[in-house]
Amino acid sequence: MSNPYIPLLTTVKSIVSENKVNDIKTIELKFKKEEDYKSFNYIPGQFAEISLIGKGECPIGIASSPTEEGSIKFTIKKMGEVTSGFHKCGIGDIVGVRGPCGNGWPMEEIKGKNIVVIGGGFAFSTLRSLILYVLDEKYRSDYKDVTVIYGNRDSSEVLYREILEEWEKRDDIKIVLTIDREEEGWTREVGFVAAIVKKVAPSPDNAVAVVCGPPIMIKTAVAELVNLGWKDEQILNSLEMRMKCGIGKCGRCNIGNKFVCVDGPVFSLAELKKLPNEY
Amino acid sequence: MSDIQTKTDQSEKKEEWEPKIIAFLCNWCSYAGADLAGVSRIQYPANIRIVRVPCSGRVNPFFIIKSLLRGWDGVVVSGCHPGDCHYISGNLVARRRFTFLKELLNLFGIEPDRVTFMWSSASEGDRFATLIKKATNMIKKIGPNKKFEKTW
Amino acid sequence: MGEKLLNKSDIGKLINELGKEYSIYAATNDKQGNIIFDKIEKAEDILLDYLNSKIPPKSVLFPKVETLFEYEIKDDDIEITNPKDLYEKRIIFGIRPCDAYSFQLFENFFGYGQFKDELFKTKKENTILFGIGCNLPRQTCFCTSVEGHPHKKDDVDVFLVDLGDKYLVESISEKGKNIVQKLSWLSNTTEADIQKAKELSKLAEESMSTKIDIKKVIKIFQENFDNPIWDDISMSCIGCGSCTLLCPTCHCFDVIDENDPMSKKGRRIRLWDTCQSSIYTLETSGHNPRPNKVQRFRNRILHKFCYYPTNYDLIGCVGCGRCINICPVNNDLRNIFNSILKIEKKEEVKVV
Amino acid sequence: MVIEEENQNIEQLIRELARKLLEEKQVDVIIGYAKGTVPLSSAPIVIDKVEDVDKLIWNNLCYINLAKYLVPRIPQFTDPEKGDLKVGIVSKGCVGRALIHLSVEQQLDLNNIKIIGIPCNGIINRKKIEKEIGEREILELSVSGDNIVVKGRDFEQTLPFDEYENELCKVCKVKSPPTIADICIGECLENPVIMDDFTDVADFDSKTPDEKWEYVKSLLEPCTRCYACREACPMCYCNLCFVDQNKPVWFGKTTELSDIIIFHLIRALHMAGRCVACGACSSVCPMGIDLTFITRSLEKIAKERYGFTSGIDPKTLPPMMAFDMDDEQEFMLEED
Repeated sequence: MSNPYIPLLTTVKSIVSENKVNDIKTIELKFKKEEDYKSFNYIPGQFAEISLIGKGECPIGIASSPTEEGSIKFTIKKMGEVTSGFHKCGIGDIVGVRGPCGNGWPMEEIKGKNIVVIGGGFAFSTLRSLILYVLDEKYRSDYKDVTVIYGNRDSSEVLYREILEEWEKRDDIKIVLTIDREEEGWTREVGFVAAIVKKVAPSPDNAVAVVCGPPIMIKTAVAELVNLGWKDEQILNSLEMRMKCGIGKCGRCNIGNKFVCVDGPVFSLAELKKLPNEY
Repeated sequence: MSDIQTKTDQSEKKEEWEPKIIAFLCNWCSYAGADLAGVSRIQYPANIRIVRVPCSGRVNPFFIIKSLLRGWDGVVVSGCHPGDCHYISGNLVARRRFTFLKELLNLFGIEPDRVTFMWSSASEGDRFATLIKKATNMIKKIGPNKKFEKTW
Repeated sequence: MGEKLLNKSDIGKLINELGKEYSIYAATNDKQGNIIFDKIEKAEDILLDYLNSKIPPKSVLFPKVETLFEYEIKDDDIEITNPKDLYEKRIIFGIRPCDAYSFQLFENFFGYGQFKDELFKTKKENTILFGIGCNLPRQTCFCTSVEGHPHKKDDVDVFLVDLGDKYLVESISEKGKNIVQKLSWLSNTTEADIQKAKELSKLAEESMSTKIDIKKVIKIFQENFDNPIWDDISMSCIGCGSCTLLCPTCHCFDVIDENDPMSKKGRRIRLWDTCQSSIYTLETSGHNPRPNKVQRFRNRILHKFCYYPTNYDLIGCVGCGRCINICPVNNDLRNIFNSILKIEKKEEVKVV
Repeated sequence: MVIEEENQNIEQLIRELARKLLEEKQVDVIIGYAKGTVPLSSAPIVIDKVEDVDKLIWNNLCYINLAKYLVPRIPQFTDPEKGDLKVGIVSKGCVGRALIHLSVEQQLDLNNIKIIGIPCNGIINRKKIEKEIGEREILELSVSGDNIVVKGRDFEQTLPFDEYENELCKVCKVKSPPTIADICIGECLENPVIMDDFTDVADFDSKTPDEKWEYVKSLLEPCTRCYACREACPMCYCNLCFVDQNKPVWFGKTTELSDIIIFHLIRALHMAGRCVACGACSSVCPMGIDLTFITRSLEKIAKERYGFTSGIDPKTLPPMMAFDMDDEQEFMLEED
């Protein structure tokens, strides 16, 4: 019998603090057994149930891309009992991982298209995974132009600075950074993500929009896209829901007859419109 | 906490059982009183582990019940004498709370002597030692706290 | 001929014999006199003439608190082990057909999709169900409306019919046949007994006082998610969740870690949870997709009568009537059906 | 007067007053009790039309404390245009007490409420009847004279009302709601003086700790942690109950005995000096757990120590909201 609730064991390889207030950290995990890593096949947009044995378990989006070999990364904000526990972790500590869970971004279906990435706050983690995947040499030719619109509350909250800088050097990706309020020394855009979407006005031709962020940002940004002539099928959202098991058994993450943990977290706007407004 | 407990667990088998008591002492009076007892070299039982709190009014009954649940054999809460509270009325509020807690522990059949409330000021090092001795003896008389043990 | 006869006086003998190989779970009284399914030590403790148990027999295979795995934290490693009681051989004796059907729903749900709940599956595989037909369904029962029957045999391994002073024993599944074969001392049946069982089955069906057109109800539920009627029918609900905890088909659970304060051991457990509680869906960020009672109430009803039929083509209710009996504010499911059925009539009038 | 007649009179009183209030537009809605669909129940109902007045009933199964529908946790009597609605509430003594106590804790505004006072004549102990009848189905329950008549498929049993009344109702001293000027109609008590000797809990008090522990253990063992007691309690209006808190996790959520007992202990602690002794928690418990001993003891402590009875006077602060330099402190450890 294979018990689906038993996690694979990993150890913490590195810890990076991502912001000034130090409540978001990216931890890198290395599987204890090589065969576990081999069996952990994921695509961008999926999540995993990571646990501190003795504290509990929580679902976190996978921030690393399958193209970054050897380990997996999670970006964790300090919120409750478990996430605070992760913030206390040191290198070498044991972390349990179950997954990958969920459907992830439809990487096959969006081949040959322009990709507009719209992200807000620290929900950017699975988008990081997506962008890294698309920019990787192996897959770059499968996808066309990439536009990234990434909003934050203030400049100190911008995640993955190093990698963002690297991307900016490339000419096949356009990066638009924005913060909510003006700040000294900030030379990029200022305003809410929805306003910037309107300003940038990405073209809906042969394109998909990938949206992930807080519920209010999703709502406003998606409305802007629809105004720009985007079709419901072209807009992909990654949703949040409270989860316990991550494998569609514990029942709490249902939106109508769909479970976010197995049928989602990625839903197109067209799919969402068919579901009750309970997310 | 668990380290301390495992250690005492081991000694339990060899020697006479010694209770483990957690003491919540208010910063302004009782903690200073305990300090004075120490500085004046007044002997008092080594069974207590002290948690310093700003005021006895800070002691949520949850602390006391959770301690019992976690296997502590006794709980002591000590604050300033009525009228001496650094925050004027913290200990008076606490007193009402403890009244009900004590009555309810009694109602549920949890030995009321396990939970002790006392007043002790910063200058009463000997009183502190005497009362702790008394509390420890009371708890020794009741025996180990087994009521909340789960099966493992 | 698979049928045999069991005298009521021989129940003790049967239980003792089966008890050698299996742990017997059956309806019995708890300390407050409620009827629950629990492990039986003495055959005398078994209740067979009960209306239905307070806590459904799901508690045997999906207990209120179930260990998912046990762990021990060591210096630089963590040892994880499977729960101990997985392969315990169980017999659930005297289960009602509706509750037996609920196991079918559980298997369906827990075995669905890419990830399967092997814990439940393993336990179920090692369990034999001895069902007893209901000769006198309660007023609140409505199993015939949800594709069930007071004498439904499909979901049990061995089926008993109470013929007064004896039981007609019929083995249904392979597992059941094997076990009945071993009980060689059971006496043979006569045609009259079988005939009587059939009559009882028919009588029981006729005595069902509630009949609901469930197909129609499902259709209306599917179309009326936003109907203001939900506000009315959920008005009196106080959100306690007894209906879900005592429902034989409710399977939602919470997962927590529990540590032994005295050692480095612990276990990850799952507990019954209820969708009627506001924290059930409360996210860490503070966002709650179902913040109000109405939404939670609707979720419970629709989960059984809309989402379940859509996903698995099965009705997520077995018609046991526990929620009707238990509801502290008497928010009767039958009334909900009635008021729901009324909406359509109004709309039809409008169309005309 | 016999119970049956009293019931009829009370029912008539409720309907008359409700009709008057609705006709004179003194209230927008009225919360009351309606007949239940299963024999041992009654259903809370909200009416806003004069025609519906006859749906309101009174019998000895109206065990829900209707004040629950007015606590902030379940906000429902507001209208997008009118704002807060005026609510008439059918009040037996304990409903009135709950409303008054909630106003002391500033959880509701009594000015939006009309208390329809009725002289409650006791609630039947459902669990005791179920136990008595056992595994036979009850099809009908009625009160005839001073007896409860239980009918089933092939039996009829007459039980004396006195014996099958809730323990709390037997000793209840506040059958009608205390009067508050301007908002009460119907039968209310003017300045009630509560005399209670608590003889019913004396027996329990004399037990040893171990006996009490055993009693509590066997009483609470069936608890499934459904929290029906909490949800039915008008005083439980916290947005997040202590058992649901997870920062930190205070107490376990399992159904192991120690966790169950701790839940009930802390809930009792939170009810201290606030419980209005309505008995709703015991009546709604699906597992038939009778929490009367907690309710009564809480009343006793508040009364004997601080002379306080909850929900009588909207101007007196409950013991846990106040303090006094001269409070008794005999439980404090002192030197010999």
